[in-house]
Amino acid sequence: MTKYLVIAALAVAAISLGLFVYVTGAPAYAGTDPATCNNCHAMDSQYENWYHAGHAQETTCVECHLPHDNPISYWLAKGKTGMHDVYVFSTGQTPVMIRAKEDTKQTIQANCIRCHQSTVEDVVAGAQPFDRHCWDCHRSVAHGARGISIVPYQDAVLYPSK
Amino acid sequence: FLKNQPPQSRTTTPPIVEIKPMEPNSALWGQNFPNQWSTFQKTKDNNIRTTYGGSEKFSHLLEDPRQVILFAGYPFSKDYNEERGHMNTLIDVQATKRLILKPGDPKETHATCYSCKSSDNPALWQKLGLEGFDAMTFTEMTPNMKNPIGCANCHEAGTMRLIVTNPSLDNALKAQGKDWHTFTRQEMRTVVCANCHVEYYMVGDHKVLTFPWANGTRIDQIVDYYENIKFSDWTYPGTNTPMLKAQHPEYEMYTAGSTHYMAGVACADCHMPYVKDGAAKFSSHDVHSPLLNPELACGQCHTDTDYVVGRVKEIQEQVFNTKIQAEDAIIDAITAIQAAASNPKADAKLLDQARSLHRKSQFMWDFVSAENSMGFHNPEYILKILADSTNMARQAQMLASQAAGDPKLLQTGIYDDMETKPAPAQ
Amino acid sequence: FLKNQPPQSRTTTPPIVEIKPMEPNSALWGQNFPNQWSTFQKTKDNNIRTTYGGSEKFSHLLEDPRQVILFAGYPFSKDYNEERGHMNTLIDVQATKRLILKPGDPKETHATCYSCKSSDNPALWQKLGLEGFDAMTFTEMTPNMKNPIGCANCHEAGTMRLIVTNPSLDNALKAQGKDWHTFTRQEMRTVVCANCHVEYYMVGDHKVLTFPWANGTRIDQIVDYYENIKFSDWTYPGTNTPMLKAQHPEYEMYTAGSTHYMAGVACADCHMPYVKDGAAKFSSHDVHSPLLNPELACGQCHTDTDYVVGRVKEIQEQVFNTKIQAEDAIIDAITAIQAAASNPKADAKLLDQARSLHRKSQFMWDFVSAENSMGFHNPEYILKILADSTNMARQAQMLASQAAGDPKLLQTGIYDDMETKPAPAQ
Ligand code: HEC
Ligand code: HEC
Ligand code: HEC
Ligand code: HEC
Ligand code: HEC
Ligand code: HEC
Ligand code: HEC
Ligand code: HEC
Ligand code: HEC
Ligand code: HEC
Ligand code: HEC
Ligand code: HEC
Ligand code: HEC
Ligand code: HEC
Ligand SMILES: [Ca+2]
Ligand SMILES: [Ca+2]
Repeated sequence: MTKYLVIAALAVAAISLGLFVYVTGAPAYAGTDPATCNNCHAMDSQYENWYHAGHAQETTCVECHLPHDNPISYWLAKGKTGMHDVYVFSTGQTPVMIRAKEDTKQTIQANCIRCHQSTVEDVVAGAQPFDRHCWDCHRSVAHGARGISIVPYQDAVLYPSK
Repeated sequence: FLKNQPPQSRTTTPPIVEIKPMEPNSALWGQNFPNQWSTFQKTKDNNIRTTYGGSEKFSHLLEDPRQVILFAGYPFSKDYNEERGHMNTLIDVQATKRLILKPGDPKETHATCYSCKSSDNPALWQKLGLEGFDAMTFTEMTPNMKNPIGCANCHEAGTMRLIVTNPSLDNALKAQGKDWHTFTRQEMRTVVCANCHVEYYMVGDHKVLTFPWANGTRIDQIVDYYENIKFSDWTYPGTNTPMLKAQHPEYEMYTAGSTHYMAGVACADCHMPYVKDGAAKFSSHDVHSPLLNPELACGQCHTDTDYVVGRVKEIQEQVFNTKIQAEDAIIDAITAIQAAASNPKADAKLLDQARSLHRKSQFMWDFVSAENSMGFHNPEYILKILADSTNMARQAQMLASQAAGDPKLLQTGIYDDMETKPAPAQ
Repeated sequence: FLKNQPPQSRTTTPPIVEIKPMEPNSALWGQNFPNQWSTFQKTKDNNIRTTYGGSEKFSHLLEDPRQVILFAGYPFSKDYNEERGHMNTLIDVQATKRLILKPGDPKETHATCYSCKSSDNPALWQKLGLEGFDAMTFTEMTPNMKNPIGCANCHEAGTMRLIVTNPSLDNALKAQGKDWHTFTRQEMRTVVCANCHVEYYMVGDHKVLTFPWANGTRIDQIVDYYENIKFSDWTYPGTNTPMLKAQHPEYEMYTAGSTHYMAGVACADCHMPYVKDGAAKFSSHDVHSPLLNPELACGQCHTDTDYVVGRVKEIQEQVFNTKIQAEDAIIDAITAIQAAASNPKADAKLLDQARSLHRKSQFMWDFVSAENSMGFHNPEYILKILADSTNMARQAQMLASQAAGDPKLLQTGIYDDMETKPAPAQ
């Protein structure tokens, strides 16, 4: 049973990957260059804020937003989210406020810990699960101030004042 | 497909039609800026109500009959409604029963009441001057009032920059040694609202519109200001208290060290959030309660919109309850002072002290009640004002009882004990 | 960057020494966890003062002599100091003049006062049971008190998970139908403080430590609780009011819908921020005012630390001023009730109503005053409580005057008029 599921999953992955590459017509999307994400102005503010936050030097979008435990899940996720983004965008369904989905948050959290293990393992370890997001506290670490920003994210163009 | 995206439209260029300075007709401006114009027009028909605000024109007097008592002897006891969107200004100002239009009546309403209601004003102020405008009666001015609020109330034609259009605001800032021309863009996103959303009074026979800001815009500074010039709006029946009426002090309240103001947030950030039209982004000119579109109004800064909206609910409930307590205390005080005043043997000096506390206490309550965010604009400041107001009202009642030497005047909970609650005056 | 990190101190594996359950000696735990132990020891010598808090043991009675009047007839009028770090508990509890150690004195202090002062307690509670522990006198218990607060008050040996160690907290949660074993890790980062930073009272001759939470932990629910069981801590001299004393209700205040609590922030986030030893992070166990290290305590969540610290200043000032006003009102009321009570002709029923308002009003004020953040933990809630407290105090004074039929009892500003302010009682 599970065998078929795996095959099915791989099939889906293959198709979606293919579709993704085809639709966007940009092999660039197979890459990791943040500028590629920013081709899409839906990603403007995240790009802007990432660019000015602490991680820009060291860390690309996919370092946080795609799983890095093994290549399969990496490419599966890249195909899935990539397809999703392109679909939503090109069909004009871009939501009022873009928010990270729950599984996205899990992916991100895993990546925070992946890179910062030596820093956080003592506090993440413990008899009870570590049940909060790193960015509950590090609210400005990835995309500029979070929950406390005094500059609306989405209008770097119209609203450069602060 | 990324290539065939609509180009990022720069809303400020190029103008299709030339707009002459202070053009009253917003539709003309609208040809250059269709997005702003179409959203602006929505302010006409909004009618959704929120718990304490929103755009439905309900009566505050029916909602809370205590206010009929508190405004007794003043037109606000006849008619006082929830405010609506910017395009309803003329309809609403002309419909209110607060107007006194009988020609020759010494109290006849002046054109001053049109000051914040029409885009025709900037041109008229230039032509007639502030005093000339206000000297006219309401009825005389009516024919000139062809447009409700419009672009010309906030923008400079051509550059489209935000400007101070109300001469009274210009004067009030000057009185504080400030010059709005030096303000930053972010500051103007708040100051432009101060053209209207402020406490005001009228000076002299010509009823010249003036903001009481010479000492500053904090509540104690405004109270001092009125004390020094011994101004009063009306005399309270039976108590003979010289009263003060407060009006929509959103600007004074918000800028008094509120969380958001201190954090550099402007009125327009919450009430005119940026919205997308395809690729274009522009400020929504459909100005109304942010609780009707919190994802846009708050979501740009707060990732958890439900959390912050929940906070608003808690803050407003707490302020509402405290406000009602202040009203009950003031009504108790009024009843006591009336009794003492009708007692010939009452000590005049103590009675005057009671009146002076009644005056201050009710103005401070009104400063919160007439403010339209039910506390959200500055919760801590507002709760402190209500605490002081209630404390003063209780002391006013004590003084009245001392003046009359009669402890029976110390009865409390008078409003709750009323069999039938008062209806709006005729 | 990631490679050349200093070696990591692994707190989880492997323990250098085995810690037996409820081990009172923190130094032993410290061998496994040197970082936590070394920061914990700093709580001994902290002595920096902040505007309203900090770690200097100043006298609240000298700072604000009004409290000498408010606590008249109760040990708190003799000695009431600012609290210090966790390692000073035994020194401070044994030094306070509030203790009554005369053997056989019916009021002799019980061991209950040690409940929140020592890491020896968990073992003792297990051995003696809660009632057995509290039944002993303070003097009898003293020889068992070898350690101040320590690891065993918050942690389970071995797993190091946060646990409820105080049986009274366990009971109080059960009374609300809650089981702390089901709480999440983030919840425990707040609940663990509730082992001690809570309002409490003592039940029966054995003085059993109890938290008044059966109806809930909001102020009105706690007031109801005490009303129903007609509990009182002492009787106020001259007024004969059955009084209630409030104690450090940090937990109740903070969790009553405060901004931070609603946002999922825990006590430990601000009071035990992570600090780094090389690259490794651990929780600072040097628990004190976050205003002494705001960069760590607030800085990760609030990018603009100066802004938030400035807000604290404003919030605390406003709460402080409002608190003093409540004290003045209560003192005025007390004076009036005393006069009325000494008047044989006074109406007993009205007088009792006055007393009941005095009782509530002062408890509500004390709930704010005994809370240690000077309002910051929950500004709006706290200002509302003070508004109610002042309102009640004024009404208490009015009732006293009505009872005595004497308006002269309505004098206000009595404390300010005092020539010499009261000094701490002997
Ligand atoms: C074709 C335009 C486009 C490109 C290119 C694009 N995005 Fe997006 N992205 C979108 C849109 C539209 C959404 C909103 C989807 C939604 O909320 O359902 C979105 C949502 C997201 C989200 C939040 C929703 C979620 O999945 O949790 C993340 C994270 C994200 N994108 C990351 C990226 C990264 C990383 C890249 C580059 C590898 C990228 N995007 C490239 C358009 C794009
Ligand atoms: C690909 C590896 C990687 C990932 C994934 C990553 N980081 Fe980092 N992080 C780094 C590096 C490298 C630095 C040092 C950058 C610098 O100091 O300029 C850094 C710096 C930081 C800092 C200190 C500097 C600052 O900006 O405040 C914090 C805090 C931090 N990261 C938290 C996080 C959190 C939270 C996440 C997940 C949301 C995360 N990191 C994800 C590699 C990573
Ligand atoms: C250091 C880790 C890190 C990097 C690098 C990073 N992100 Fe994120 N991303 C996050 C975190 C954390 C969130 C916030 C999730 C939340 O708040 O719920 C987030 C959220 C988002 C969202 C959801 C919308 C929002 O703003 O919450 C989008 C879209 C997004 N990121 C896109 C990008 C793009 C595009 C890049 C590269 C330019 C990028 N991210 C780089 C960690 C990162
Ligand atoms: C941080 C966001 C925020 C800022 C900044 C702000 N407001 Fe508000 N405003 C609100 C909220 C929330 C309400 C409550 C709406 C309700 O109760 O439905 C409100 C209510 C109002 C109302 C009544 C709206 C109604 O529903 O009737 C007016 C008028 C108003 N604000 C004007 C202003 C002015 C003028 C300024 C600047 C001096 C300002 N606001 C700044 C959020 C804000
Ligand atoms: C020219 C005067 C003037 C200016 C300038 C002005 N307002 Fe108003 N505003 C009014 C009047 C008058 C009303 C009430 C209209 C009515 O009820 O007929 C009003 C109503 C409102 C309402 C209530 C709308 C509703 O649906 O309940 C909000 C919110 C508001 N204004 C916010 C603002 C903000 C924010 C600014 C600045 C960006 C601003 N106003 C600038 C005069 C003005
Ligand atoms: C300094 C500007 C200003 C002046 C002068 C002014 N108003 Fe207003 N008016 C406002 C604002 C702002 C609102 C919306 C906020 C509110 O209703 O509290 C408003 C709302 C109103 C409303 C609708 C809500 C209600 O109260 O029923 C009426 C009617 C009204 N005004 C009548 C008048 C009259 C009559 C006068 C003269 C006595 C007057 N206004 C003078 C600014 C002003
Ligand atoms: C109540 C005040 C007010 C009125 C009336 C008003 N505006 Fe605005 N307008 C603003 C504010 C505030 C901004 C934001 C300016 C900034 O961010 O610098 C703005 C911005 C704009 C912009 C700049 C682009 C954008 O959307 O941010 C344009 C164009 C504009 N308004 C056109 C108009 C037109 C056309 C009208 C009449 C239909 C109008 N405005 C009426 C307050 C007003
Ligand atoms: C332009 C940015 C911005 C906008 C828009 C904004 N806020 Fe805030 N908000 C802030 C900042 C900055 C703070 C200060 C607290 C902090 O530093 O985290 C804050 C704090 C708050 C708080 C906590 C303070 C308190 O009293 O509990 C609440 C609640 C809140 N905002 C609600 C709202 C609501 C509701 C809206 C929309 C009507 C809104 N905010 C719009 C930036 C913003
Ligand atoms: C959002 C941050 C924050 C949270 C969460 C918080 N506090 Fe505080 N706490 C403060 C600040 C700020 C002060 C004021 C310190 C001062 O005045 O010097 C304070 C003061 C105190 C004090 C007095 C400290 C002194 O200087 O004497 C105690 C005790 C205390 N808090 C305990 C708690 C407890 C117990 C909890 C959880 C129930 C808690 N706090 C939650 C920020 C916080
Ligand atoms: C076992 C009882 C107990 C527990 C558990 C406890 N405290 Fe305390 N705490 C005290 C006592 C007692 C004092 C006063 C010590 C003194 O003054 O001698 C105190 C003092 C403090 C102070 C004031 C320190 C200073 O320097 O002024 C702070 C802040 C504080 N505690 C916060 C917390 C926080 C946060 C927690 C939970 C993480 C906590 N406490 C858990 C009993 C406890
Ligand atoms: C439920 C836990 C608890 C109990 C029971 C308790 N305390 Fe405390 N005690 C605390 C906490 C928490 C603090 C620190 C906060 C404060 O001082 O308000 C403290 C502080 C103190 C202090 C130092 C500050 C001051 O007030 O001078 C003394 C002394 C003290 N307690 C004595 C006593 C005495 C005597 C008793 C018995 C009547 C007692 N405690 C019972 C928790 C408790
Ligand atoms: C309760 C708040 C909180 C949470 C949750 C939290 N951190 Fe931190 N973190 C801090 C504080 C405070 C510091 C500052 C320590 C210092 O500088 O001494 C810090 C420091 C760091 C640093 C070092 C930054 C530097 O400047 O070198 C990194 C990296 C980091 N955290 C990553 C994470 C990761 C990854 C997570 C999630 C597993 C996380 N944090 C969760 C509060 C938090
Ligand atoms: C006042 C309560 C309190 C006391 C006393 C206390 N701790 Fe903790 N400790 C905490 C809290 C809260 C945490 C954070 C737990 C979490 O995040 O799940 C913690 C976390 C820890 C951790 C996990 C790693 C870390 O730093 O987050 C260790 C190890 C630890 N404490 C050791 C000790 C030792 C050793 C002592 C005695 C010297 C001690 N603790 C005393 C409250 C306390
Ligand atoms: C774990 C994260 C976290 C920590 C630590 C934290 N805060 Fe906050 N703070 C928040 C959140 C979330 C809000 C709610 C508003 C928002 O969403 O930005 C907030 C709001 C505030 C506000 C605005 C509310 C108001 O009443 O004005 C102030 C001020 C504030 N915090 C001060 C502090 C101070 C001072 C400290 C340190 C003693 C602190 N905070 C620690 C997360 C935190
Ligand atoms: Ca309205
Ligand atoms: Ca202290």
